[in-house]
Amino acid sequence: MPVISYIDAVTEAISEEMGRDKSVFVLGEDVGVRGGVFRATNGLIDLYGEDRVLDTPLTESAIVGVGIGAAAYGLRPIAEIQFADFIMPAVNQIVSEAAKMRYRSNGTWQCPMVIRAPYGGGIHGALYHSQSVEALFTGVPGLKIVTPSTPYDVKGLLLSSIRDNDPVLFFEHKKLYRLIKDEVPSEEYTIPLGKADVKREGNDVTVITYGLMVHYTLDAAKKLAEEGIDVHVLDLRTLIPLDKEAVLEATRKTGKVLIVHEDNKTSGFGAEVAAIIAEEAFFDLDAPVSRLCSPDVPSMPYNSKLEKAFMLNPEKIAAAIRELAEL
Amino acid sequence: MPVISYIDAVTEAISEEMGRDKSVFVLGEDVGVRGGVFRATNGLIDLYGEDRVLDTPLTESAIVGVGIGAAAYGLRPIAEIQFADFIMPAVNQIVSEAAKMRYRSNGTWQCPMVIRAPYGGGIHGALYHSQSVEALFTGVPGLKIVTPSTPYDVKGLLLSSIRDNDPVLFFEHKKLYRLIKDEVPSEEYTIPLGKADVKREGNDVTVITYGLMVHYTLDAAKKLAEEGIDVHVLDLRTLIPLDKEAVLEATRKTGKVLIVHEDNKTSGFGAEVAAIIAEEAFFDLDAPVSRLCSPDVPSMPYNSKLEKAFMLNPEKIAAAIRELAEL
Amino acid sequence: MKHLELGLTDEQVREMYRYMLLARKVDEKMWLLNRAGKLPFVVSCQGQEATQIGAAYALDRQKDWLCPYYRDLGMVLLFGQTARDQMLSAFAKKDDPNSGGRQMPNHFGDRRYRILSGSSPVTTQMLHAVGIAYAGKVTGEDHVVLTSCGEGSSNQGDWHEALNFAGVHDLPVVFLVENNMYAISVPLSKQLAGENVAARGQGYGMPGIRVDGNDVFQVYEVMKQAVERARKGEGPTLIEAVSYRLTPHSSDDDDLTYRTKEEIEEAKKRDGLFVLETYLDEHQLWTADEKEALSKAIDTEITEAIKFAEAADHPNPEDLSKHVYAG
Amino acid sequence: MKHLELGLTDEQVREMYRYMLLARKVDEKMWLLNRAGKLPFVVSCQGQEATQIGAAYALDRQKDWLCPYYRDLGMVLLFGQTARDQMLSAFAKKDDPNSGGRQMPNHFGDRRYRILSGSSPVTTQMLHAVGIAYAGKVTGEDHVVLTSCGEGSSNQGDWHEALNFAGVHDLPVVFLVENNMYAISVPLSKQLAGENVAARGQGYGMPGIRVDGNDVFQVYEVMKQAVERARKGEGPTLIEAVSYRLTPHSSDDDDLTYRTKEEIEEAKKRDGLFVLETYLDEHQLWTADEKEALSKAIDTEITEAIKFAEAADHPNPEDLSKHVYAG
Ligand SMILES: Cc1ncc(C[n+]2csc(CCOP(=O)(O)OP(=O)(O)O)c2C)c(N)n1
Ligand SMILES: Cc1ncc(C[n+]2csc(CCOP(=O)(O)OP(=O)(O)O)c2C)c(N)n1
Ligand SMILES: [Mg+2]
Ligand SMILES: [Mg+2]
Repeated sequence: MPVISYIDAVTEAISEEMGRDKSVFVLGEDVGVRGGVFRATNGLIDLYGEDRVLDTPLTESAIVGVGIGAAAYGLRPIAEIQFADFIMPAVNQIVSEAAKMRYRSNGTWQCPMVIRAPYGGGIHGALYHSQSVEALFTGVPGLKIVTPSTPYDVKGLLLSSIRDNDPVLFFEHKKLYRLIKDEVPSEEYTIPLGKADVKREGNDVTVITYGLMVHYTLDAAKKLAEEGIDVHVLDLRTLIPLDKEAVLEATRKTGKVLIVHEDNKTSGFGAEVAAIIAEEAFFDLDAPVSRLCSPDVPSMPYNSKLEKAFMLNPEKIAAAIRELAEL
Repeated sequence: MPVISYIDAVTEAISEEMGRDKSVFVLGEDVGVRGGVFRATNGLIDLYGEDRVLDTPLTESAIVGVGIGAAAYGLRPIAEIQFADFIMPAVNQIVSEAAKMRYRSNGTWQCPMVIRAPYGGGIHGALYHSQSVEALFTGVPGLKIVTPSTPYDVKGLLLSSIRDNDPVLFFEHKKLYRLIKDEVPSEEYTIPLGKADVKREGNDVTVITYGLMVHYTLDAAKKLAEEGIDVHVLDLRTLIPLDKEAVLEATRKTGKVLIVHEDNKTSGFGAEVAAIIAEEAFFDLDAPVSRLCSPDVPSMPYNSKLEKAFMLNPEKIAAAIRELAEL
Repeated sequence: MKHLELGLTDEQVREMYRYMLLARKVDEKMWLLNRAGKLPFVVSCQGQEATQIGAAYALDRQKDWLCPYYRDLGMVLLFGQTARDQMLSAFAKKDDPNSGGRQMPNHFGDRRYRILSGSSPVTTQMLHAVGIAYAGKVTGEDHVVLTSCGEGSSNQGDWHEALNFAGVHDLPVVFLVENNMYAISVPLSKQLAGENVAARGQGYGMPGIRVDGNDVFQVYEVMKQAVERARKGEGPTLIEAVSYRLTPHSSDDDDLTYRTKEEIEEAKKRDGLFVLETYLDEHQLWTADEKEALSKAIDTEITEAIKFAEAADHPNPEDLSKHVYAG
Repeated sequence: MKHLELGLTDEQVREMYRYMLLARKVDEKMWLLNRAGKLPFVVSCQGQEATQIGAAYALDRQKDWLCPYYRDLGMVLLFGQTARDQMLSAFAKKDDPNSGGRQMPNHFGDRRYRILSGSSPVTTQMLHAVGIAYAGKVTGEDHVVLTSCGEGSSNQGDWHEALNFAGVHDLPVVFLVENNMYAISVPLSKQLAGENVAARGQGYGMPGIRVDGNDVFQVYEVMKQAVERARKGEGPTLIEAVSYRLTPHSSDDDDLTYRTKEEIEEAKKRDGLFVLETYLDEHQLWTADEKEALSKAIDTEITEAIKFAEAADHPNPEDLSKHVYAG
């Protein structure tokens, strides 16, 4: 099987689906001739032409709003927001329009659209090129939210997202783009939205996480295994719909849960996961439901020492797991 | 002491503060000659003139963005968003700018600004005049978020908010505007942001809530008292900063916690409260941390039967408390 | 005669009048029902019927699209909705074709007639219109999209982004701004720098044309040219039609707090419905009997529509959670 | 001679050149440091110095305000920042006056010189400028605010809202659009309908003026008039200064993927720095020695700035959580 990078999996999924389905098209800033500032749409304009790989004006609300109109008409737009931080001007179109189109029309209109956005930090992006913005949207019914951690998951989940009949926010961790390579089938395959994945089986402590933190947690787990602590790692993969069964099962497995995310703690998505566990798996718990997250500051600074202080890493995660294991 | 309505407390607080401090001014749609569509700024233009009670163009991003500039300069703008649902076009200015101004400038600039917005439903407002939007902002460090439930709290918290040196989102429940009257001192007084309030002492079950649901919970508690269930009611009053000590203390009081809010459940602010309890008061709990919230749909419909089905009410709250009490 | 110069038959002029009158009478009846306590909310088209019918009449009702706003009752009736549809919507009944009783009245959306579902936050629909136009370009259809909003709404960011996007890609959209002199209580002079929307066209590389919105023929004429340009791939047009809002903003408004009776009476003299009626009279395009019969037929239609809608089923509260997502 | 006609002394012209050269050389040095692996990120002013100095020179540097964008190195140097400040910022050191090392370089903000802190999301600052201007109106100050952005950014919703707001209230703001022909990879023709930003002024009831941004005197002349109008309360002005971005978008960009070497070489012939140098030569406004000395002095200044900044302290990681809120 070919071994490809996380970002190549993005490109491959889009390209395959554009080849298969004429209603799919891409729009965003610099996605055409330049192939995206991260190069996620590299080469697509040559394959599919500039009408289907559209360089838009610098206007996020328009990128999403035009996408909504095209989706309602019957196409399947894939909108790129250049950095997740710049999704903010499009929040009205996403929350008031895309998320509510089906509900408000009593099911007569729909909005089958993917909004891709590179998020996350650790790449010297400073305050506005590093944010995790998923929590802004997890409380908005009508949206689906996907946060893959591996190239294999990227391809399968992106194909599902494009084929989904609801608006999907597809958040790609930009530090993973070229960090992680994986065996990825060149044929098409889909991974259903709403299915979490056990990335490591273990018996002592359960870690529930997603995105870059999956890898940091697996690193931590490897180290802890040497200390005799056996870590169970659940990768949520899609936040909405949440795989509640998988969360509860992973909780029952060890009775001790640590939720890890790069987003800041207060009202991060970990709160919802913790709340579900506290409500529905309370009697299976042997210890408090813990969260390890970034600090509650408005995003990570540019200075590398400050950035490092902000970011979680395998050591910090290992320490938190250790603490829980010892309880 | 004068008995005044919730909305009169808003007007009184603004008017007093404008009289006391020339740097305070009001801006928003229809706030001037019309005195606001809910009449919260009624009469202010006559007292303070049209420069300090400014009818803006129909542009929420500008209302907030212009406010930010004026606040950075040294004024204290009070921006009105006509309905909380229409805060969405201003999200970029609130999240990227107001919330981060102090942090990104290493403390050299600030944004002392209040953004008032009527929120909540049960008033035939349908999808876009009924939403609870607080959860969109509780995860954004740099913002403070206030959700008062009584006229007394409105006045004291609004005065604190105007005097605060950080951006404050001040959410007023529009159904409470004329529903609730209260004794409110005509002198000035402040209630510190970040202090919850026990609205009823009780020993069996703790309810943690805010806004309109405080009143519905108190109604439920009255009924349950007759059944011998003694309910403890904590009104958060400000969501950010959260009064964590009060939450933990209220939890310890009964060992059984129900969190109630009008916002939908998934990733509502109740998730954060539940997560804190599950992490920091785990060993004080006698039962799962429960949440009673609106269903996960994109807001309440116009049709009154559907609206009723959506909204919580004292009966639904009483039922949930009863269930917890019996555990 | 003007209408012959424009290529309109006598029959067509009578049809235009019929729809204008239907819109007016449906609207008037809703106010009565509101004042009688039967409808919680009304928002009107009164004063803007000539604009709406003049504009929509220039479209191909078999293939063109509408992204209207809440006052565009005239347009949606011309496109196929009926008095009965309006009453089902006003009474929020299950068979309301717009939303099944979920949205407020006048939140139009009807797949049968290619009317895209709209929301309350103003101006979002301009971008959807651009998206539908773009979809036509990609799929090789030659439909034209008419989208409209108030002059106050033309100051929103989305408006700018929509016109620019359509201008860059020469898309078949007509942007109609219905200038009725007020945004709720805010008069033109406080909304719009320059007090002239049409002047903005140039900045988007498109014609910007100001017409008397009370003159159905003037509106039809410029609209027809705009539709021809659009259909030929020559790009979008901005039309500003100036009229007057004859009613309060909505049933929740009291317009005498910000404008005078005299001003309204003065405007009524230029009421487009009255202007066309006079034209028909003066050019003897109908007999007194025909005129009378038309009026009566409409009254009957509306009376029956009300009876039908009052008796119709409410939506089922158990369907509250339907249509959040597909399937 | 042009400069005398404009009331500029020889000395002032040399001062203008000095700041343009300083900006250019600081910028060039940053690229070298980037290519040497010492700076993670650079974004340039090169090609726009004439615009920036011509514009800022017309302001009162003792009381006027700047809300600049990331290319405005020339402006902030003229207003008081030094080469050392820039290097402290580029190296993200503790004493970086813009952000204490928290933001990327060129995210200017300096209370000493009335430069409001800026962010990465484009165009938000236009509204802040309007707010500062409005604050001056309310408090009776007669400051003027200069705010700027790229031509791509002039398509954002906030841009529209800002110009309209300032136009409605005749506020003392000058909106400068630095048209450098590209928004990252997207050429003018795909960004802007009409390819002319200045034409938009009319739609906001203000003059819209297009000038050659490579001609420091032309920019100064229209800016001076704009500042006079603003100071007299006659309202805002829109200025579009056309030049060319001589570097890639940033150090992360590869501009040869979307434009040719030839095009860049052609543009270099019109480089505003070169144009002014030629003017000084031709009119013998300096001796060869003076010219040489100026260049050397700047080189020394920059070399020392780099040495200083490299040796300077990093921010303290323990301060990561400072300045989220006041106090
Ligand atoms: C984004 C947003 N902000 C505020 C409102 C509340 N609102 C509804 S209609 C209206 C005024 C609209 O004025 P205009 O665009 O001129 O249209 P008109 O009602 O006069 O036809 C306002 C402020 C809204 N619906 N959406
Ligand atoms: C809201 C937002 N979207 C996207 C970006 C990413 N971005 C940074 S600069 C830029 C292009 C800006 O072009 P222009 O306005 O012409 O300014 P220039 O860089 O050419 O001076 C883009 C797309 C951003 N910073 N902010
Ligand atoms: Mg209007
Ligand atoms: Mg540019």
